[in-house]
Amino acid sequence: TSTPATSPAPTTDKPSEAPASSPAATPETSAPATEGGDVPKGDGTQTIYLVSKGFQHRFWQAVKEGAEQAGKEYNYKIQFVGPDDETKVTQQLDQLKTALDSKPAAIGFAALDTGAAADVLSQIEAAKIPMIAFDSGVDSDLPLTTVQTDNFAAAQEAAKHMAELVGNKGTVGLVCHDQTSQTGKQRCEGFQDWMKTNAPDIKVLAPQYAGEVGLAANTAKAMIQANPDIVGVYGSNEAAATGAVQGTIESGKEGITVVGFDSGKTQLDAIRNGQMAGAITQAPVKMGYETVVSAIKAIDGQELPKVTDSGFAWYDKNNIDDPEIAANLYE
Amino acid sequence: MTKLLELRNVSKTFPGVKALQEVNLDLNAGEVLGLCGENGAGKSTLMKVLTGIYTPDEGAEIWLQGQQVEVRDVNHARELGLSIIHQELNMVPDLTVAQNLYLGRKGSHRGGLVNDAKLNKDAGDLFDRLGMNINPRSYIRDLSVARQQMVEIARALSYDSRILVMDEPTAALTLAETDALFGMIRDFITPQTGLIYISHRMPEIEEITDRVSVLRDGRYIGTVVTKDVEMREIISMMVGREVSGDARPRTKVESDEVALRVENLSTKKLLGDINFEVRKGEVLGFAGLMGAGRTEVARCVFGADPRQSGDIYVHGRKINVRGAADAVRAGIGYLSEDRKQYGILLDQDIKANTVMAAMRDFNIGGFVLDGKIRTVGAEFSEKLRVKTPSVNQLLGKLSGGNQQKVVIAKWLVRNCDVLIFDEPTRGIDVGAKEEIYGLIEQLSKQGKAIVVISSELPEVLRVSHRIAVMAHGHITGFLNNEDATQENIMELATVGKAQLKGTAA
Amino acid sequence: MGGFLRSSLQQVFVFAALIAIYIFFMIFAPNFAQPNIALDIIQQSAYIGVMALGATFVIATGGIDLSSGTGMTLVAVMAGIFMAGDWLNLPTGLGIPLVIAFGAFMGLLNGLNISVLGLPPFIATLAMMMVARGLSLIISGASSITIANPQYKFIASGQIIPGVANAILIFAVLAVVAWVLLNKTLLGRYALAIGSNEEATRLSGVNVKLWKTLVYVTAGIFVAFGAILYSGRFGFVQPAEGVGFELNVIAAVVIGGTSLAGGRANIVGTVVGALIMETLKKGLQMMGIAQEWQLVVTGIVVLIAVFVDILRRKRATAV
Amino acid sequence: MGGFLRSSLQQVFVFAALIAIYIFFMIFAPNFAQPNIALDIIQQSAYIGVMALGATFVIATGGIDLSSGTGMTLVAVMAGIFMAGDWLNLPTGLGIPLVIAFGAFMGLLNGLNISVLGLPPFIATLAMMMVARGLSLIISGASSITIANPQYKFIASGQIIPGVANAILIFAVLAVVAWVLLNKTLLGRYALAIGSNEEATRLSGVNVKLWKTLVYVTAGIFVAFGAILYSGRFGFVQPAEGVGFELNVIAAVVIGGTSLAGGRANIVGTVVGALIMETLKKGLQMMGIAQEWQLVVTGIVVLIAVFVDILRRKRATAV
Ligand SMILES: Nc1ncnc2c1ncn2[C@@H]1O[C@H](COP(=O)(O)OP(=O)(O)OP(=O)(O)O)[C@@H](O)[C@H]1O
Ligand SMILES: Nc1ncnc2c1ncn2[C@@H]1O[C@H](COP(=O)(O)OP(=O)(O)OP(=O)(O)O)[C@@H](O)[C@H]1O
Ligand SMILES: [Mg+2]
Ligand SMILES: [Mg+2]
Repeated sequence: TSTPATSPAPTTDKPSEAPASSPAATPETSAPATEGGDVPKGDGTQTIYLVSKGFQHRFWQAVKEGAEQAGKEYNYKIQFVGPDDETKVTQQLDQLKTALDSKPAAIGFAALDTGAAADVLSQIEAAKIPMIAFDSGVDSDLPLTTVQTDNFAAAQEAAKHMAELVGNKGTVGLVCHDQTSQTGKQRCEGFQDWMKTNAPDIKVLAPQYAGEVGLAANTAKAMIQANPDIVGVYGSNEAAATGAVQGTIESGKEGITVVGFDSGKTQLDAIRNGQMAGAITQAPVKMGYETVVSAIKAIDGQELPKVTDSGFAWYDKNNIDDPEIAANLYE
Repeated sequence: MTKLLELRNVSKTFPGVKALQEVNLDLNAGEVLGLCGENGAGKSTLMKVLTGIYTPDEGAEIWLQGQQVEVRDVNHARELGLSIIHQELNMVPDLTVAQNLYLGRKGSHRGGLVNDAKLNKDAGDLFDRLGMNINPRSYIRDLSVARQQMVEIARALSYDSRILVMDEPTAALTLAETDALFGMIRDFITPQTGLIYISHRMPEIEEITDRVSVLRDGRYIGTVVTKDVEMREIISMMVGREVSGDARPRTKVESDEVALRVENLSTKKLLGDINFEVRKGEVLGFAGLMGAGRTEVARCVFGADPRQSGDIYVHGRKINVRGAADAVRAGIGYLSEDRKQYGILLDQDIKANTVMAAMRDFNIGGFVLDGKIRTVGAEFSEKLRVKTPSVNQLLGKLSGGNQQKVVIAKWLVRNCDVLIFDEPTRGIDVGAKEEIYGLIEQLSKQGKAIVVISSELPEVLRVSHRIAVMAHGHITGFLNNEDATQENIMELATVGKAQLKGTAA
Repeated sequence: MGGFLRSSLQQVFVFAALIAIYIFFMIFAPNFAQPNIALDIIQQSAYIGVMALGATFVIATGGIDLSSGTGMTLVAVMAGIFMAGDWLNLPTGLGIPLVIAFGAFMGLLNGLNISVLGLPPFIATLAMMMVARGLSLIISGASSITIANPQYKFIASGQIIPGVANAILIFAVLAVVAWVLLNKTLLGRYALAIGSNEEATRLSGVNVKLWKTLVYVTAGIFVAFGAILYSGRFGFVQPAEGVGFELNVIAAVVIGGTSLAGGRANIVGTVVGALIMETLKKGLQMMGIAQEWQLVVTGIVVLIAVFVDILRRKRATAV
Repeated sequence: MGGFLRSSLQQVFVFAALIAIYIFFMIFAPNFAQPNIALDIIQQSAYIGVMALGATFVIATGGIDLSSGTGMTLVAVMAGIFMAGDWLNLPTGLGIPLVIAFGAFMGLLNGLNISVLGLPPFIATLAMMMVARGLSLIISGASSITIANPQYKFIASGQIIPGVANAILIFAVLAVVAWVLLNKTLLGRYALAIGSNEEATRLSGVNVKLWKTLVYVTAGIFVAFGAILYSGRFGFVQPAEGVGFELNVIAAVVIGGTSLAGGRANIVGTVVGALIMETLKKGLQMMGIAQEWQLVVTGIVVLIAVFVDILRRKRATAV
């Protein structure tokens, strides 16, 4: 495994028509964060508390790894928690509250829902604990910086590749991993949005939601069976994408293009052997690392940029083994 | 004079069973009417029709004091002045005695609020009035069947009804309580009221009833005035043949070999220093008043309840009984007095219940021998004359007495060396009773050691070679059958606590 | 209230487990030994606890309610519809009664399905669970709803007593209400009777269908209170949440000593059951135990707590 | 096998609901009326169905198993450990028996907790559910595991009969096995007796503790088969999955007419119950119904199916 601190940010092939709302995630904005030796070392007693959006999926484990790496490097204790799944807002807020109760040196927070968090956030503010947002934005002035992937733009990127691969026509189905969370929505809407504006000849079916492989496979299969003219299926996270591949195989129909998101061994295998055309990856390890580094800087009282992009990238059979891609893939 | 109650042309059909066919019945004001019939004759069903629990088939009529009524449900029946003590206990085990007494009763609450202190006081007053000694605060689940039955009786009497039905109220009671009950019945009867009394105990019928109506196979046979006939005649109306019974056992104990020996048995709660033995082929009767501890002895020996001290020997070998499975393996069978709770599987069929204790003989390598089960089930149903359309009938759909026969069959099929029968003829009709006595005799001839616990003294005298009498958790004496009379048994059964202590000291 | 105390003391067993767990964390979890942590625990367990109070009645009848989790979310979504201002902007004085009525209505549907149609409670409430989940998503357009109305938020998160969130008071008051309902009214009496022996209860002349329905209505009302506490804490509803909460609710009841077979129920136990679960969650997190280990530890502690409870209960009756 | 047919016919009621639902979709869901869709439905319901077969025994005793969902995941993770090659690379001939033994072991723990410690099944299996979930995550390091072993995948997704996934055959065979176990062996007989009246069964000299334990072991073995079908379909396990599956499993059993009160059970019904749920899912999806509405429709259809079942059963016994 490589250290994210030294690995370059994934290339961000950002489409020009990205909505203004999504913060510009160019490599330049993220560059300063990882540079320089101006990150002071801790004394090993202080804790940085990360409240993420989950802990059970490999993605979050990778974020945790990155965070722990930075913690080790700069001598901070890292505590990492997250709710059971991305609908459990209350559970997350309870965890955030408990994080606050433990009086950490800084808090990193990936809000499932910003609106809901307002109360606890103001308590954090009152306790004068510096806070860093990661993964998705926290809609408030409180976070000193946001370390994030632009999911909307990433999904647009997936759509763009899908359109190219299917020759800009035909029916495309979406298996989205979650209907209500910010990430889930952005990864679906970004895809739909791009198709609508750029590929008028592609018919996008109403998205179906499935966060588990089995369900995703059944869903993809049913979609293909009900729509014999389908040419492509998009899965919005590891489970949805893996399921989409399996559903396609089981449907027995040839020539369906599957585009996915995130990584994982089965997905990587599927890309290598051509069952999946390609996928978008984020940089979870880097995200964790940057979050902790930003937190340490905040503890130190340094100024931070508004947004720290952890980036995303399209990968397929051709670039899957490129070092800067491989660093962000996990099995 | 108009009748207090008339039932005309009542029929009731269950799937596969015609329980009642065109039955008529009438009750005069101021009388106790006995209702007799074999197990499954339809007595309980008729009473359930009367009290609105079953809807009869088309054409049935119920007349109350010359007015035709249609009984809609339990509450309506109660409004009409009809109440019933069911054959099966209908108590809510997790509520207290007082709470049960006033459950679902008008005036038991004020605006939805219940006042347990008041319920307890009212219940206490009621028990005092009826001369019963029951703690209103006890949970029903902690009471013996007999005590639960007393609570049922108190509840029925407290309704101020015009017509009261008692479906085998004394099945769980001993002589003393039965006498007390008769006192209450006499108090209940006024020129405005009437009572229908169902029992399989003919002496009671003779003592308490004015007239007796008889059912057989769901049909009305006739009504007689009690004092004008001999009980024999009623019995032959019931069973359609003569039943003659002896008063004493016909067999003698041949062997000296002790099959079951119990030494120094005692429990925390009640029992102290119980010692007895039963020889091969011997029937040892246990007599005593309600709560004397006979059931507790049986349950301890069988491993159903924990004992504090005491050793149990079967055929001279000490056995380690920690649970019922150990006892059964050692060759002890126990027929419980509370069949609904401890005896039967209500939603399983007759054949499954019949072989439940003997499954080791009905499987090969874990595979169940259904053919054999059916054959044996049918064989024993026939032997014990269980009234049923087939052995596939669920136990819940049998009449009470027939359920009891199936439980007996269960232990006969298991073929134990030592059998403990706790109230074996509870709810069983006279004909069948005689059959069961015959069976017990037969079993003792085969060399089985048998303990019979019974609250009916004539029964104890009829079957036992020897009789152990209990009071307050102690055995107060043994009597040989030849020496035993109802009087000297009662004498031993009523030994006071103080005397007991005196003899023990 | 002597009865209340007596019954509480009988429950001292599970309570002992709670105390033991609490003391353990006071010693081993940094920053745990503060009064505000205790208050947090009560506040955070309040919505599950309140729903568990209602579920105690259902379980007393021998029934089960799987719809409390998603049903709570649906009620909260309706609160959003009534009071968030995007659809309606009712004053809380009107909105709250409507929300409670809606909870009662869901309970009524469950009750009718069970007592009139004769459906098994598991099926009837499972169906309601699915329907409620679907409706939450449909009505909210699958977006979270913010109920900014400060009055609404005050109900759960305001502090009539400084330092003590109202949610805690409401939980306490509802616990007393539930205790009285269970022990001092016909509703509780009949619920227990039905759970103990439904047939005997019917033959006693109790209108079993009616009272069973009322029990589910009661549970629905408690679910509505749960929804108010849940959504009022953050002024926020996430329409996909609530799945799986029903198991937490039932677990609180069962840990508290109420038997799923019906006939016996214990309100104090239910409260303690809810607190045990939340204390474990908070304490293990503050100890810094990895989250996957928290699951394992919670499972084992629940086993032990209930086992000890059973043991001591046995010993108590044996004496 | 005459008994099998007879018992199936008695079950024709739920079966009628399945047929009705199926015909409805044949008419209204585009492309539904193809044999491969029917096969898909059976294949996709296989893992839930197989676990439901085992759960039928547990429910027959009046118990409940909440650990089947995450327990299945844990077993699947263990399959990964044994056969994925990252940890161990056992041949399937050794790995599969180990996996099944592991399922049996989980069942044994449940069984001992329930029958020896006397814990309520709800609590014992809830604890197991939590522990299994935690262990799945810990053992797998919270990563999905790929079991690329083609032999392993062949078990579930190969086709001994061309066009028919093995999962379907396995489901069928296990259904027959379960039917025989329930109706023709001591295990089934005692399970029903315990569910019917545990005390009376004990007093008949049956070693209730032993047989109850064996029932949970049996359920564990069926969970292991479910895990093999589930993970073998994709050769892939996600350690966070399985939460909530237990409700689907229990629902299949209850829809099939087995009473949660115990004492009665029906294997054919369980199979039909699992198929009904999956047919609804597939059909509604192929009709293109929005997913939130699918939930609502599924809830209502389940209600109706069970209600009709009850009605017809009543009528059948009334005649
Ligand atoms: N719910 C039921 N379903 C089917 N058959 C029934 C049902 N209840 C009673 N029976 C049948 O009706 C007949 C009459 O039963 P009933 O209980 O009235 O007899 P009984 O005269 O009270 O007998 P016992 O003296 O044994 O109590 C019996 O053959 C019994 O099997
Ligand atoms: N006054 C009483 N109130 C409540 N329970 C009592 C009373 N007297 C005795 N008991 C209980 O009755 C039980 C002993 O009765 P047991 O069933 O062994 O007696 P029995 O001789 O078989 O009488 P029966 O079965 O006719 O009641 C004990 O558990 C004892 O606690
Ligand atoms: Mg009768
Ligand atoms: Mg007795």
